[in-house]
Amino acid sequence: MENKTMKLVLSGAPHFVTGYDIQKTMGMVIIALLPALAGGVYFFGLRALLVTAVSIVSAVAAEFLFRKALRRETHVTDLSAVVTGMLLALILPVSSPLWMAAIGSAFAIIVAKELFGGLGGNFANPALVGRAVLLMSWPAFMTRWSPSLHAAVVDATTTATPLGILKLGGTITDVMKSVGASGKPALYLQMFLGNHSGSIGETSALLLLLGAAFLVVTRVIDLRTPVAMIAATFVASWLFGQDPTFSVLAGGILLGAFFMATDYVTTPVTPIGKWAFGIGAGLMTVLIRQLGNFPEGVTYGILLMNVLVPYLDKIIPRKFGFVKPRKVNA
Amino acid sequence: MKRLFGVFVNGLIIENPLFIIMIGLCSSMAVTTTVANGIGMGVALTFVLVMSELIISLFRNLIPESIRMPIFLIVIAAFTTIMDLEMQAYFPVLSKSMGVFIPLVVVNCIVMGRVEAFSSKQPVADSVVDGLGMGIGYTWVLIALAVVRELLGNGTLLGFQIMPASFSPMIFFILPPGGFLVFSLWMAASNNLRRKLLAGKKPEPTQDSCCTLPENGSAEKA
Amino acid sequence: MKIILETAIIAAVLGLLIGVALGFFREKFAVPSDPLVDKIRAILPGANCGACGFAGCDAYAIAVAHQTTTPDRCTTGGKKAGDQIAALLGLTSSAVDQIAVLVCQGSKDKAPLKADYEGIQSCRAAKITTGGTKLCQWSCIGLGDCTRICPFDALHMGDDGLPHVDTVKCTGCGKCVDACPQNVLTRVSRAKKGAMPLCSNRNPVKSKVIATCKIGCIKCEICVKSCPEGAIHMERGLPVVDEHLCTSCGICVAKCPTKVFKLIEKDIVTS
Amino acid sequence: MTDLIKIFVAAFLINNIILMRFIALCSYIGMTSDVGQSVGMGLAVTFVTVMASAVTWPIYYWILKPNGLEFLEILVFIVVIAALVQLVEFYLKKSVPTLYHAMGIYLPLITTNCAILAVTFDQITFNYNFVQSIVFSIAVSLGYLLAMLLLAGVRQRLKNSPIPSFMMDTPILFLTTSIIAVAFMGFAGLIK
Amino acid sequence: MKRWQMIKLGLILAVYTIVGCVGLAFVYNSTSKTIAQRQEADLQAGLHEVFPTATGFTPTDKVKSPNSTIVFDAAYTADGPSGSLGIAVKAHGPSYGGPTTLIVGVSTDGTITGVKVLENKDTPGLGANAANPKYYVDKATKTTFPGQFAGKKVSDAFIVKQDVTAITSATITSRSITNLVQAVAKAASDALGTAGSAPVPSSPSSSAVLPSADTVRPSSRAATSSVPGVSILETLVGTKAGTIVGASGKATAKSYDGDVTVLVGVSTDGTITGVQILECTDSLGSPILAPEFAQQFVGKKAGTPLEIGTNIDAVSGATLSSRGATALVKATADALVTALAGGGL
Amino acid sequence: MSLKTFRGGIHPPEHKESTRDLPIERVPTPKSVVIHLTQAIGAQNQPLVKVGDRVVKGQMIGDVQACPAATVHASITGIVRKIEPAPQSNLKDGMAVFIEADGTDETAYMAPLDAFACSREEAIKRLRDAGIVGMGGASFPTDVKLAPPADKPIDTIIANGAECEPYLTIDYRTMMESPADVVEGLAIAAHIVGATRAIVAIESNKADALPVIEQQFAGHSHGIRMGTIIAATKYPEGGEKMLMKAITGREVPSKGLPFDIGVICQNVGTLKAIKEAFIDGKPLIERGFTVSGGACKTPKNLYAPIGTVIADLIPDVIQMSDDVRKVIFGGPMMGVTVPSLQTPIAKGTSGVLFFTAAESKQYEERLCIRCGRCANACPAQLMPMLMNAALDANDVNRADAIGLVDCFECGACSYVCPARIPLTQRFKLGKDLLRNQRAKEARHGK
Repeated sequence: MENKTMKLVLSGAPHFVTGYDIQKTMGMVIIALLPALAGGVYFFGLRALLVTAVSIVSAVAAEFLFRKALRRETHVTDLSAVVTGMLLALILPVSSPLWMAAIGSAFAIIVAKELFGGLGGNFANPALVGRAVLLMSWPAFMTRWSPSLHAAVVDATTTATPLGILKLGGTITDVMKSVGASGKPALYLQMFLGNHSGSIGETSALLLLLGAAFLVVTRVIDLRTPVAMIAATFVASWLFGQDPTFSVLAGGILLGAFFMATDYVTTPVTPIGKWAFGIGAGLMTVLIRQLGNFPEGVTYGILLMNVLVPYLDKIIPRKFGFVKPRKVNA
Repeated sequence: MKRLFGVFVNGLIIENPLFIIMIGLCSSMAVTTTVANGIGMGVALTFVLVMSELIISLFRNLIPESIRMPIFLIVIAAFTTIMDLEMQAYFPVLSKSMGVFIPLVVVNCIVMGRVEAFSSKQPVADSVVDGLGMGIGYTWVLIALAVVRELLGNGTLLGFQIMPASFSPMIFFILPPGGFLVFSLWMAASNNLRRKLLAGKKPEPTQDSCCTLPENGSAEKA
Repeated sequence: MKIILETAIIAAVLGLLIGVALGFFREKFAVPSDPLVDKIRAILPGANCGACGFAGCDAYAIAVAHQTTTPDRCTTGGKKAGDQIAALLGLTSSAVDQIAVLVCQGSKDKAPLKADYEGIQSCRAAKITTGGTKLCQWSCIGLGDCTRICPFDALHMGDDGLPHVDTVKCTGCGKCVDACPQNVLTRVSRAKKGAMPLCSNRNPVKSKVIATCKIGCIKCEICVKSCPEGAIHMERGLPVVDEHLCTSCGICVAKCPTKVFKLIEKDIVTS
Repeated sequence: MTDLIKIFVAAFLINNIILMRFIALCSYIGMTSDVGQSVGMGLAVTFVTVMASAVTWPIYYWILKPNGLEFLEILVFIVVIAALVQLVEFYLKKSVPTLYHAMGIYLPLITTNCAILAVTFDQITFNYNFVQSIVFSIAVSLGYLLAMLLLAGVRQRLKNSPIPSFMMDTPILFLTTSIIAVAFMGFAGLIK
Repeated sequence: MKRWQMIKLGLILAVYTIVGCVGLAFVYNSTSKTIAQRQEADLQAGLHEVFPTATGFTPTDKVKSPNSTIVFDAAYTADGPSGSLGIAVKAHGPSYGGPTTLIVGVSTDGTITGVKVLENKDTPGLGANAANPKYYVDKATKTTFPGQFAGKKVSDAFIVKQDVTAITSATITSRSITNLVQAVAKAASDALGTAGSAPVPSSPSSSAVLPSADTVRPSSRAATSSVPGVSILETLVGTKAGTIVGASGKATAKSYDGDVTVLVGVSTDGTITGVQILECTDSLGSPILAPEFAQQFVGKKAGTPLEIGTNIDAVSGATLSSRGATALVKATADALVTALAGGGL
Repeated sequence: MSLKTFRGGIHPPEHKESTRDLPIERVPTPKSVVIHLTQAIGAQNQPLVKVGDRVVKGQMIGDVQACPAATVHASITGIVRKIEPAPQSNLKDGMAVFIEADGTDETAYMAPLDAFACSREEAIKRLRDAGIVGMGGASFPTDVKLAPPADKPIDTIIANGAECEPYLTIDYRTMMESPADVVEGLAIAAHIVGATRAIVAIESNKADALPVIEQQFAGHSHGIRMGTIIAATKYPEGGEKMLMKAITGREVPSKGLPFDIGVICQNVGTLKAIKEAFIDGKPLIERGFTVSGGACKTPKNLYAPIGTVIADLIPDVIQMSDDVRKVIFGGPMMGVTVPSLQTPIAKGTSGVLFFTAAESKQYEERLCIRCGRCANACPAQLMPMLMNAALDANDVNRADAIGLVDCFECGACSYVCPARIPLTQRFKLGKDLLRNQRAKEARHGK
């Protein structure tokens, strides 16, 4: 009958989809990371760009080759590997050897993501796993900080990050000296602008907030987790007797809160879970900063919460029309 | 003879305690930071395993069913202690670096499992060969793990510098997470290989392991 | 020498104490147990390793005895133990000698698709969203729900778009029968003999059947008329064979114009 | 008090018995396919560990050590623990069946659980007094429970992951454990 | 019948146990000697390493551990051809991954003759390099981490990254071993009677903190602090020409993980005239004993906030101890001012 | 001021511009119709006629065997040619009556009935005899819906003119062209259930229909308090539960029905049919629907007799382009695809859409990246990604605990999913599996 000429298709409703897909989401994240990357190049020189490029290329190549070897469909065009490579580079020191950046992102992609089945199958943030492994493997390279090219003072202490100075027993005053700030407001300004030593992309709060604002406006990320994480860091560091504003501006809190604690795959989907995730990550970060071995705890804070996500996802919000089951009188 | 060889190969590969049966995992990751430790642990376990299987097999008809477990444990614990003392006396460095894992051989599932499953029902010769097969099967896996970890994590093998001086060892591999990772990947490799073999020539390997079955059945009836 | 004496004393006290205590407790707190569980437990190696996912060999033995799990999960005992337990259970279980049979022959070339189906590649999904994929609404949908659920790897989709039962591997567990949304899978005893109609189309209109499937039952009732034993009658639009009367003469198989009939012992249960 | 807290945190998180010390892996892999199961197993281990710790400490310090019989440590400990576990199991099965079904069914698994024996050896090695030993044993076994729960949680998620076939089952579990252990490295140095 | 069954089980088990245990006892008998010999040999080798010239070692019990976390396993006087050379102590104390065992030798003149790390369980490849004879903190001179302590005076500061070179990426290990060495060496030199002039003023003069007073006498009524945990050990009144010019107090309180003791002088107008940090038993607290730290307080008004990071700088490497000491100084000064104002002195 | 709405929902492109201003045309009486005997949710009907009988337009040809069900009537006058299974727009081939027109235009309508004078039972019976079902798509028998249990008083009735599905404009046209019928029907329905308040709810993009409706209140409200409300333009605003939440702020309890909160919702098309059933005595034998879609060259709104086969309207009434790939009965979000154009218009057919190959492109399904867009879009406040994960792991019970049965398959989650997971279809599948499992448990329980 007319079937033969027409060849109709049967499918389930709805017969309509939005044009918004994974590639576009990842594209948004990449755009949002560009200011921070640009900041890294400005503060630490062109080598920052080189490290990032190597990391991205290695991540994409690792994903492509691994999936080819497994004879699976390659999905590099969804840009998720680019995001992983970029995020990893942004949390490395600018002086990282290029081979280390390459190993780190290949490791992140293959071990933390592809062996679990690729994007969506992993339970821990690949970039953070990559960084944690690099930190374990080559702590010397991973803690060799370069001063900002535009730092007001250049002396020996500037090679430590602000948090590093505190960890080595220094005080806020020492930090001020290291960035050439005369008082707390000046220190905050320097920290906010990002004119101090640190990982490539983590130093400038301003540029990170710019990117984050873009993601919030385009509804790519949910504000719950970052707000909870930053607030938890603020309160906890205040309780520990630290300068809370400084604690939030220093280190990777902002980068972690807006770009890693909001990673879709490895964070909770439930609203309460998101709050809990942020608070937990913030608390763990401060705990590690204060008591642990490392000057910075964002990586581990978020990774530890990643592991808890399956439980956080069990806190399901109220359904439409949900009525509390009435107790049956015995 | 052929039968004994079958029993030996069974433990070595076909029912390899670590990769296939997956018991006695604890020590396999803890002590494999260096090849020397791996060999030491393997030899230690093989000793305890062979001796325990020998003794249990010898006395298998003199063990009352209801206190079977405590008696097995006594035998195993005795040999573990002997091995521990000897190690302390003659290999103090090795003994120290393996720490609590030497006494823990006593609860290693391989020993307990083989004693229960095999030597309490099998003749002496078979038991000893089974112990040897299982022990060596355990040891080679330890060495395989340790080679990767020591080489990548420290740049050495058996303490000798292997990697060029420009190589920065990836310390991750000798830390606990690295242990888990290396084991996981080795196991994946072994699974993959085994699956390919199985796919290649039907279920022959399992058939092989069945060649010990008939007597086993009769032993049980007895 | 002193140390040896001390050792001996402590050992004696310890051994005696524990032995007596164990004997005493076993006696005092004895709980009657299921003999089948005990038999299974005896086959299991007793390493209590937990690799089977149960809390020790006892727990696993109970689960197997109550048939809440399969007997092949003991990794320590290996295939050997699994086979022994299966043999033990086989004596008491009747499900083993059955085999799954597909009651539809609507392969790709015989039963045309009504349109292209897109979406979740599952028979049940296709059925609930589009009412199946073929013109015949009773036919096998051919998206392989049964092959995926089979725990024994006994069902495979053939090139003809129909699942084929591996009669060696099939244990007759019935999982596929439950999973099939079209109810075109059924179980027959391996020992069963006789003719069996392999069609599920209940459309009473002959022309409609012909239009939808070349190998469907067209309700001509030639089989009913031709059966020398009178073993065949129609029930809700499909022929039904009385297995007690059927002599496997093969007349219906030969006479059926659309080749709906097959002999179980010849064409279905083959090894 | 602070020393007890330090002992607790160190044994619970920093030197987590599974993630950092590779002890008790068999049951860790075997018993985490279901969260309820992990909790039952974890609690049973806690119970037996504390009991074993409380029993072996006096045996070592009051019987073995005064007589110079430290070398009998392994044999005596394992036999005493095995017997104890069996006695408790008999007792629970008959007298407190509800508890037995919640926890007791895991008891046979525990006799050969390395964690318990490791705790009894460690408390001797670390020179802990009785109270410290008890705290230590609680911390270790809760650390065991924690690691079990974490893996059990992630395992539920892994059911949705299209894991490459060669990584299926145990390899992916160890890989997961590896990453959990990476995260736990963050606890390093929390107690100095 | 049943009872007999039980006893029979017990007897069988007892037989197995006895056979097993007695067998073990025999093995133990034969190996224990070897083990003891080997341990002795190791110890001797270690001792000789720290005192290469010694002819023999005699056990001594003179050396006492300063605190409970560090355990002194054994101590020996090193005998040279002409009398005692010094003391060698084998001790173990906490490090990052577990106890670290080491031998420290101190010569009679308060110089460390050598340090040997016997056992260290810290991170392999990083912290564990402390015990690695091939890991050099100074590649040019092939100095190992423990090797750098040889020749150091007991009275030195022992501050990692200042006068002690750290192991790369293992600051915590470096610090804990350094502290261990310092504590052991100090105990040893104390036992030797040389009491190297540690930066602790050995006899604090109360008048030093009250420079304006000519005489200092004990107060009739002791000052008390309202701050919990602060105990004022003694209260003194400083007079000049008979009039009270100020008061000083010695006070102690818990700090980070130990105690800190300070001596504070306050003039009648509430100005801090002098501060001495007398003792600090914090594990990393010794740097605050430096007079520069105490000097910062002079001239500050009691009653005003004294805070690390704002008007008082912490001593690098000892932030927490600095904070503790500062709080104590403030509490003591406040208490003295209150006492002076109350006229009860 | 924000418009009344509910939480969640999506904003798909509307595509209404091509038909919204076109008056509803009445198609010429077709030569034959295929009338399925069962066209409402519920039990199977039995035929009242035999092959060869002559039937008259309006004559009842299928009667209810069990409740709930709706009667069916001949939509043209002619001879019954055959009664056999035929393809139907609700997936399954159902038993249908084939009527061949004899060219006469005889009718057999019922006598008019004054809804305000007759008893409630009579009114309900009239609804049943007229075979009226919900015309928004669900096809629930209206006589059942308007007869709630006595212990559930109804205070509000809502005329659902939201029409949130893209493409469809038939409800809008109905309101514009027959506002009096709609208001009259609303008054009748309100009177039957005893509601004191009647509200006409419209999405903001159709606000121009409001004054047209309001003008009719004076003449047709029969003393019932009437009003209009504009709700935000958002899919699925027209979902019954969503509209009630938006208009009254009341939430239909999970697993409950609308009358639990004292509200009843009726599609405007249904209201028109109610009016016709009472005032004109005309059963539901004709319905309006929108014809549209990228492959439709002649988008329009049509009135056609129930049972008109789409193929018969081509090419005289509807013309298609050559690249048509998908034919949808209903809206693009919840409608069903049909395998052939031999499918007849049913009582629940609100639109017939023709999609081109490009419009019916199937995207590759990826793993869930847990972005949470589905949860934001879900009007039932569910967690689709978690339900999907549970179903993926074959854990139907877990999915049920998260709220599988509360899903009403609006398709919003599938629409927004960046990983292109067919969530809605999967939930339908899950519900089916759940039903299966429950049935099995019940069997084993016995």
